[in-house]
Amino acid sequence: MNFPFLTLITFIPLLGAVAVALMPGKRERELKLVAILFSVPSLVLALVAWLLCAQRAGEMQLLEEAIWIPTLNAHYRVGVDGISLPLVFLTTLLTTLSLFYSSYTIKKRVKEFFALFLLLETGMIGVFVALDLILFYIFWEVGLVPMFLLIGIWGQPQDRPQYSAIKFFLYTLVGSVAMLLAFIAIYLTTGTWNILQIPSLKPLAGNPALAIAAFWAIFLAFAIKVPSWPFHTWLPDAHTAAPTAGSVVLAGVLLKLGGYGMIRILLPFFPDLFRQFAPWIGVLALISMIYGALVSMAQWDLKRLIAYSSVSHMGFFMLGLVAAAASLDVANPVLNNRAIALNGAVLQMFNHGIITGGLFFLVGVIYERTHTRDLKAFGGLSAKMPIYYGVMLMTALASLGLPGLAGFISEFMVFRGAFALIPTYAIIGIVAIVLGAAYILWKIIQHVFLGEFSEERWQKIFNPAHWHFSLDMARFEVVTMAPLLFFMVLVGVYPAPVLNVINAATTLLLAGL
Amino acid sequence: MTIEYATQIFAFIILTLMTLGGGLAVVTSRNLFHAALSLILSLAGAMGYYVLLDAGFLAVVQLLIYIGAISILILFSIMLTRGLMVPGQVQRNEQWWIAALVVFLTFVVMVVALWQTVWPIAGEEALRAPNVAIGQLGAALVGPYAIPFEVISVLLLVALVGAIVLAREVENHSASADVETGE
Amino acid sequence: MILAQLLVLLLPDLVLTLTALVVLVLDMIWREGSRSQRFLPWVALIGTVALIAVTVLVWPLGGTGGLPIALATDKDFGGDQVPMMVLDPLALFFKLFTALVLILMLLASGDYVRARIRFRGEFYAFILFGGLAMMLSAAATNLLMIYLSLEFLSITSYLLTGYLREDERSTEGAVKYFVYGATASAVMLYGFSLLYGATGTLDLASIAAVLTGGAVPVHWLVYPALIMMLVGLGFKIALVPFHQWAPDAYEGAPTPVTAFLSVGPKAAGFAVLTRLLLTALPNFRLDWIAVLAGVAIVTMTLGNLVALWQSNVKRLLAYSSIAQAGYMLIGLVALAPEAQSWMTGLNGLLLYLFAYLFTNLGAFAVVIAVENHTGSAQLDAFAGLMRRNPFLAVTMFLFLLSLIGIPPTAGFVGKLFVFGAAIQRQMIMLAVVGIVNSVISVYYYYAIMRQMFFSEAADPLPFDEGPGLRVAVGVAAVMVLMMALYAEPFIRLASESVNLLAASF
Amino acid sequence: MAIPLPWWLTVAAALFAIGLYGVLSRRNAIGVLLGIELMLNAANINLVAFWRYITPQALTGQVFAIFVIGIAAAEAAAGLAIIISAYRRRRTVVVDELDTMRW
Amino acid sequence: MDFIFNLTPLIPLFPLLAFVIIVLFTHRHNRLSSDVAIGGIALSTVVAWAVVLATVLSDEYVRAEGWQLHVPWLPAGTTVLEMGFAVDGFTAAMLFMVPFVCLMIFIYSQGYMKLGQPDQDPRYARFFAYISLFAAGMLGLVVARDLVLLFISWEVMGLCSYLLIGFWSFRKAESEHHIDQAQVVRARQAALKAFITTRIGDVLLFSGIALLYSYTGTLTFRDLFRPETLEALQAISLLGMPTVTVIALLVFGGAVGKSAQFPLHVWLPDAMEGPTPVSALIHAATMVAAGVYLVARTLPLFIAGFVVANAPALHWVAIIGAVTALLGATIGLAQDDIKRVLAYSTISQLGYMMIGLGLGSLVAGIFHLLTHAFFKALLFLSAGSVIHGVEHGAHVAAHGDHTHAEHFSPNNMKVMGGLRHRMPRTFMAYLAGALALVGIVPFAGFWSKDEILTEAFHLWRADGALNLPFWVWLAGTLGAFFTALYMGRQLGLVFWGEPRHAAARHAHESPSSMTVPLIILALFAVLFGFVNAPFLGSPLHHLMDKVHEASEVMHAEVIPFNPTVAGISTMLAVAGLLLGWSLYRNYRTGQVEPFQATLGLVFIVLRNKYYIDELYRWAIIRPAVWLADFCFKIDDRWIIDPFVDLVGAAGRAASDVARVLDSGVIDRWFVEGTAQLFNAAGRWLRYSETGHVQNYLLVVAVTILLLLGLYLYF
Repeated sequence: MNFPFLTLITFIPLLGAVAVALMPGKRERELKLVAILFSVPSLVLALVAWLLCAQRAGEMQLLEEAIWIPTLNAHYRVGVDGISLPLVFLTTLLTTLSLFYSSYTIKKRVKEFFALFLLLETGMIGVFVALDLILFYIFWEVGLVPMFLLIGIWGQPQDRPQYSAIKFFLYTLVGSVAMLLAFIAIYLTTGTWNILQIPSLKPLAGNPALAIAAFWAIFLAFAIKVPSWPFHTWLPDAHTAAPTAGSVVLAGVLLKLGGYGMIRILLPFFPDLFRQFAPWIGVLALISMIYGALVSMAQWDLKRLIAYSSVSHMGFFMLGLVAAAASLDVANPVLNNRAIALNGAVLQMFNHGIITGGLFFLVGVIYERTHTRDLKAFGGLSAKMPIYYGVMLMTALASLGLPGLAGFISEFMVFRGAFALIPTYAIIGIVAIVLGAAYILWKIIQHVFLGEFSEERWQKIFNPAHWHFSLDMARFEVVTMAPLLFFMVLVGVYPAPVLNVINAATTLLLAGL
Repeated sequence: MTIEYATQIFAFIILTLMTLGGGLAVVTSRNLFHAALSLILSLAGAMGYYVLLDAGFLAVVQLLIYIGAISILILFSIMLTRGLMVPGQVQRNEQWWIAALVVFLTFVVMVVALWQTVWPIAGEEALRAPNVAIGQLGAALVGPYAIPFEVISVLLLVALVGAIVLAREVENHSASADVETGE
Repeated sequence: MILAQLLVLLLPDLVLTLTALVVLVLDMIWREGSRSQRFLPWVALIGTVALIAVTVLVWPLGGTGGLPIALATDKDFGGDQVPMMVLDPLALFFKLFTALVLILMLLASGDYVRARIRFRGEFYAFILFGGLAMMLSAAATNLLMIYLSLEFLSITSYLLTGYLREDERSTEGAVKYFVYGATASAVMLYGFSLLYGATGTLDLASIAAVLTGGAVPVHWLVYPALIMMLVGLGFKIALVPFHQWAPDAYEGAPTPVTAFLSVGPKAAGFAVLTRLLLTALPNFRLDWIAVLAGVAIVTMTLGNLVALWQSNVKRLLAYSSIAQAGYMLIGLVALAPEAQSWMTGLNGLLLYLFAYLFTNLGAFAVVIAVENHTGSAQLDAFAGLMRRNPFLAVTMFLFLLSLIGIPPTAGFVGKLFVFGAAIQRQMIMLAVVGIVNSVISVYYYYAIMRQMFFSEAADPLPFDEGPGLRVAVGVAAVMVLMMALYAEPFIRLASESVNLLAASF
Repeated sequence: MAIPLPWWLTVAAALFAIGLYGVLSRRNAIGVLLGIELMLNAANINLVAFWRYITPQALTGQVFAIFVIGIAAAEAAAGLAIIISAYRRRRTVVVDELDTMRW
Repeated sequence: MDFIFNLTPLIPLFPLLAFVIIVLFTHRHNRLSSDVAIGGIALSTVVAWAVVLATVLSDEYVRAEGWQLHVPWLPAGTTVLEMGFAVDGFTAAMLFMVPFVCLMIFIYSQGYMKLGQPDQDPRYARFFAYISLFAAGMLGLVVARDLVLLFISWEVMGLCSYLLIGFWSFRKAESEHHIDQAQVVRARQAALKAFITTRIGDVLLFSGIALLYSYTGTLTFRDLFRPETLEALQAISLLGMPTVTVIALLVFGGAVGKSAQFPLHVWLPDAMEGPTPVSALIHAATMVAAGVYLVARTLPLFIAGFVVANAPALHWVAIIGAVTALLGATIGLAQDDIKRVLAYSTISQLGYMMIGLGLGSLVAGIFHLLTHAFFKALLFLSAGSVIHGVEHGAHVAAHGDHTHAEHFSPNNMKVMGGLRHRMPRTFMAYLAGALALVGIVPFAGFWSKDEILTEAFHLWRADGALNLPFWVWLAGTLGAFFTALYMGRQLGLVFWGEPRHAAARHAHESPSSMTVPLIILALFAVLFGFVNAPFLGSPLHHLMDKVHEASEVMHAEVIPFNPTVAGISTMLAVAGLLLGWSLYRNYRTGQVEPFQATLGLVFIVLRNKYYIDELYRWAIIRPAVWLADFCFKIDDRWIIDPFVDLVGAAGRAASDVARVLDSGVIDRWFVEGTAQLFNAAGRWLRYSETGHVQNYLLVVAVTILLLLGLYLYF
């Protein structure tokens, strides 16, 4: 495979960012067009890459390697396998949709917005494809900065965007610098940054204390990003403050960086430590699941509610991961408990990206019209906006894990694995599912769509002068949501296409541990 | 203990009284002018030391540059800035006693260290005959020490130019004339 | 050694001296305020470029091993005819370093000087002399030469700090700087004298020889000498607790001078400190590593903490540069000549210095630009910079990221190597403190980012920063990115510049 | 030699201490400068004493002392110039009063 | 014949297509949408009956092992989880009933939903979309080969139930006057209640499935019920029980939720807020029966657990069933809302089915399920017809005088009376349904209920002692009496006596689009019992007895008809019916109810449904909501706000940066604490920068002194 797929996928958006930055700021229409056009090739290539790799998704593919800093033995080394492929695709998809959506909704400082967004895409994709710790770290931080600005500049004024932005920045930075130290320590003992090679070299094997420190340092970085309780408090603020597209990518992709890191780095590097500490991490996962669900149940701000639901859903992911890591269960190879759990975890990331991304788009839909997210302000909208009702209902149901839609599959596999490997945790975790149904139906559906539609309340919040599209979901909004809905159904009804690649990779990964 | 020893010791005591006494006067006297004068006294003491240490040339340098140039410079600038030097005004700031304490302790510590050390004293005959002619010094300054010698000359140039630039009395209209202010 | 050779080895220094003198003379010829005066900086610039050229020219001579620079080698004078200077990789590195500092400064200071400074010819000359002093101090191998060159650098710095005679802050800063500096150097001199007494020589290598020979028990003296020298050098580098002059001097000085002060003396100090400790006092390693480790920790921490409360950008950057010096010191503390991983703390130190050079000068260049157009260096002067001048805002953002140490910027590489060395030497504590500090530092760097991107300007009119500044900032920004994305040559340069020292260590 | 080396050193140390005290306690900038001069002399006495007792054959100590004097001259010139310009601007040479820049 | 079986996937597919078509294309055309829906269900009815026919006619093999079709679905490690369709005798039995009842109700709805609604109300199309989706779910459940498809369909039905219960849960105030506001609120809450309550059951089932999958590696019924698999499950112990028992209980939990068994029965009565056809279809005939179907499907698990360690799984089914049967029947005595009475009756009848299964007899339970589906659907539809009659009457009356317009509910039996003259056809249908429900020979209900009781009786007699089957039989018999009692009361109140309200006086018969389905269903209510009548040789039994044969744990012998049991229950039924009827047929408005007069306080308890709702509200809902708020406060109030204040105070004093800092890191305790620490430290250290150079130098001197002293003393 000589064709540099991944390099192109990763860096075309960067070119786009530069191009947009160099264009005259007045020509907003062209700016938007160029930005979107630059995000499309990555999407297409990602899809092609997926199809190419679907066959042997187990091992790393589309590998590209070039010596980068010889003295440090650092390489430009990228590649994808079944774990990263869906996430790369997810990233490109959500970015393109976000850009498309934003081209209708972003009014101020357009040029900067689109440039930053493309830069952000490069950073995110880079993390998923990087196979060299330094490269990984660099992309990790590259993704951090644009999001910081997106939140700070385009956040809604009433949500203290600057505070949220710096909070997001600091939290992530705390984690990543700790991670950097750990990476250096690993490099100094193994002499390489190669993510694929390090596991076989048993990093820090000689120095248990340092190994444990490194483990927790790396875990901290990823747990903050995931985010796991108690490192989650940046998330509601960031999501609430960010502009719609920002929230979408934040929830859809940035949270996955942490999860991906845990699977790609933490688990293979320190399988034994992970097993040793799995009980504690499992407890964190459980708390995240239940606590997140409870807190969303108490929310009256639609966006905040969904933000907290992300905490809960990423808790599911962590539960699956913990289940896969908790045991060396080879007793019954037929059952593949660990593989199923890990599949569930990875798929949960993918699904959460699709679903919660969609939910944030839908929040944007109502917010753009009414400029409020207060659940008490709505009611009876299903009579006024039937299409919106339908789409939101479907997405919400997917989020609460209704069979036939995406969310269910991953939840099922996660719990399936958990029940086999860590039953106690699974039994406790079940509560989160009920709560999920509670906050989604009770808070979102009931308060927004059901009940009495009152014209005067609506007049208070909706000003036709500020909204130039149809009252019910406008065409561009439907177009934005359509692909997401498609994937919700596809994965929900026939998950094999996605799961095949994931499964191949996870089984290989687990076999390697 | 020969007579010359005795004179040496006597001279040392006298010079020490000059140097340290002058020094104390420098840092304590209420009148800055007197302080400057006692600096000269102290410097002279040091010069005497040099003589006693068989560094005649250095003593001359001390006399010419230090006493001759620097002290005078200082005296001038004192007179330049004398405008508000009302005599009898307090010359110590409020932290003087802490300073005194700290300095004294430092001195004690240093003395302990100095007396603890066993010095690599040179051999007897070397000590007896430190044959350093002025010619040698001159040769050294243009020989091995040529580079620092050049450098210090440049340094002096810079210092003097700088001193002029900063201290020169400027007539303000010309100042505002050729400075187009950026604000 | 015959004169011709000597001159060749001294070529860079001579070129710089010559340039400075030419500038002085031209300034006298072109009378004040004449049109031709504006060519002065270009003359200086040409000289500096020439400096780079000759540095590259003489590189082969000293690039591999140290080449002593001495006029006579005969033993007539009691065998103390050891060279004053040496042309070795470290010296060459700092010659290059100096040249870059000067170039960026000259580019950045044009408008500012034209607007605010009188006696421009002398100003440029002094800056060049400052550069000369830097080069000398980095090359000096003799206590006498070290003292001399450091004083040279100090005196030029005093003069430059007080250069705005009409500005009381400038003069006040100069007085403080002078008083503090003179005292510190006197203390250092006293330390030198003790060291001389203990070993009977001023040459660093010979000192090491005597001390390792251990003929006489003089440790009682070396340690006090070490401390007193540390005072002098700590003052130059602005290490806590010898840092307190820095904020006042930085705030008072003309901004281009501040930029120079925040890089030049620091670098010189580090050069001397490294050479001194590694060449003269290797077998007192344990003593000075202990002391410096402590100093590094307090330096980082205090610098960052106090910076949190600054509202003047120059002062803020002053504290930030104090903290940065703390990070660099880690490299010296954690030096590991035997390192397999290319992370010998020393090259970390040099890399960090290099990164810091571009980052800090770039940042100050932006400050200069803003000050030129708003007349203030307060935080709110940066409000809405993104709207007023995106180029400056973005580059400034880049510099701030580099100061924090976020990739892909030069600062990241520096931190990587410094902390890497610390971890390698199992000095986890040191690394962790450094990390925590770099997180704290975000708070106050964010204060600037916030102004630039999130707040609205009082007058949103866009402004143009002028060609000189544009080039300066642009070059700095490019280098900041280069050092991260194409780090190889820089790493090699840094490593080769210290491997001689490390080997002798 | 009649006087053992440590005596010289002690005197030098004392002078150094005195000078330092002057630097720390004098309110007048020029007074501070005087203190500094004392400290430099202390160092010089050290140098010469060491030269005399330890390396009498060489020139090192003396030459260093000569250079120190020269540097002291340059320093004094620059320093006094600064002080005077400050005095011009602020009508004072009292160090404590130069505190417009602080925290 | 196999080609017919290959059509099986179409059965759920047609309604699903109908759903998609309506949602995407025809949702703006009401009539068209309803036609599409009916067409879809009609097609699947045809196919389904063809399949039934094929099954009945085909050889033993098809009935026992069944026909299968499956696709790889979920790649899991080295294995793949498959999903597919299967048909056997049991399925056939269900396939006969489900699509047909659906069809009837669809047709009925086409008439029903138009009444009282403005044309072009989008709800109309939406309604048919929902019920089509529901039909797809139900049919998918029936033809499921494995628990995967079953669970998916299961949840889809749950969703539709939620949507349809909440069908009136929103309105545009200005346009939709035919919906009153109280109804909107009630519907909203009922829908949520239904979903959450069943959801609790669902997660239990979910856990059960997950456990099953993790212990056996498959979810296909056939593979699960292989003897070796069951033995393996019996062998492993989990939470002190054989795994199989744990799983069985979890699965039963799902059934309890879906089939509204005690203690999760509370949602079903409220579910009557939905349109009446929905009550008939989902909350009487099909969905609520899905729980029973599930238990029946997985019966081997229960029995296996029962067999190995006398573990309680099977017992619990019987006990819960019995309790529910009595509970529902008794509450039914005291309700005024005609539909709620039927709802409680449904609950108790479902209890009967559970009893049947709990006694280990597949056929008894399923037989009752089928008959009940027909007559209860019939009852609900007739009730709907009654209600509409009354509503129409109300409209007519409203033109006369407006006195009765307010606080009037057409569902309230107290306002009816004497309708047998106004609505004869409805009355006849209703009567047939009632008799079937009560269990009068030869109506359908008689045979099925009798079979259950006989089963219990038989098991009791088998070992004589007063064992569980005895109590179950007792409960069942009593339940039969109460059932008769409340049906008598209902008949009396609704159809006999004098109209107690103008509405009732002006009520009139419903259109034929509604009455025709009634009549058809009535026929089934009368005759369907014979499909398993003993004297005909229990054909249903022979269709189904091979179903769980493979698992080797089922006893499938036919229990002979027992006159004693039949006699007792019939006697009680007749007695109850007459008693209730006689007491209530002359009931007058305002007069205290006869039951209340006799039962007194007990009646109040019954009317308040044993206060179970209140109990839940206080014991579960309130605490949950409180906990949620508590956690939120932890995140928001208690941790953050105090610091907002604290830091805000600091911020006002502090410089620009400090303000950024303060507003920048307001957060949890530790972050907050450290930030405050840094801030304070910085602020304090900052004053070391006094601006007096001599202070600086003093610091230097002190440093020197300290370092030297340090050195001197080590």
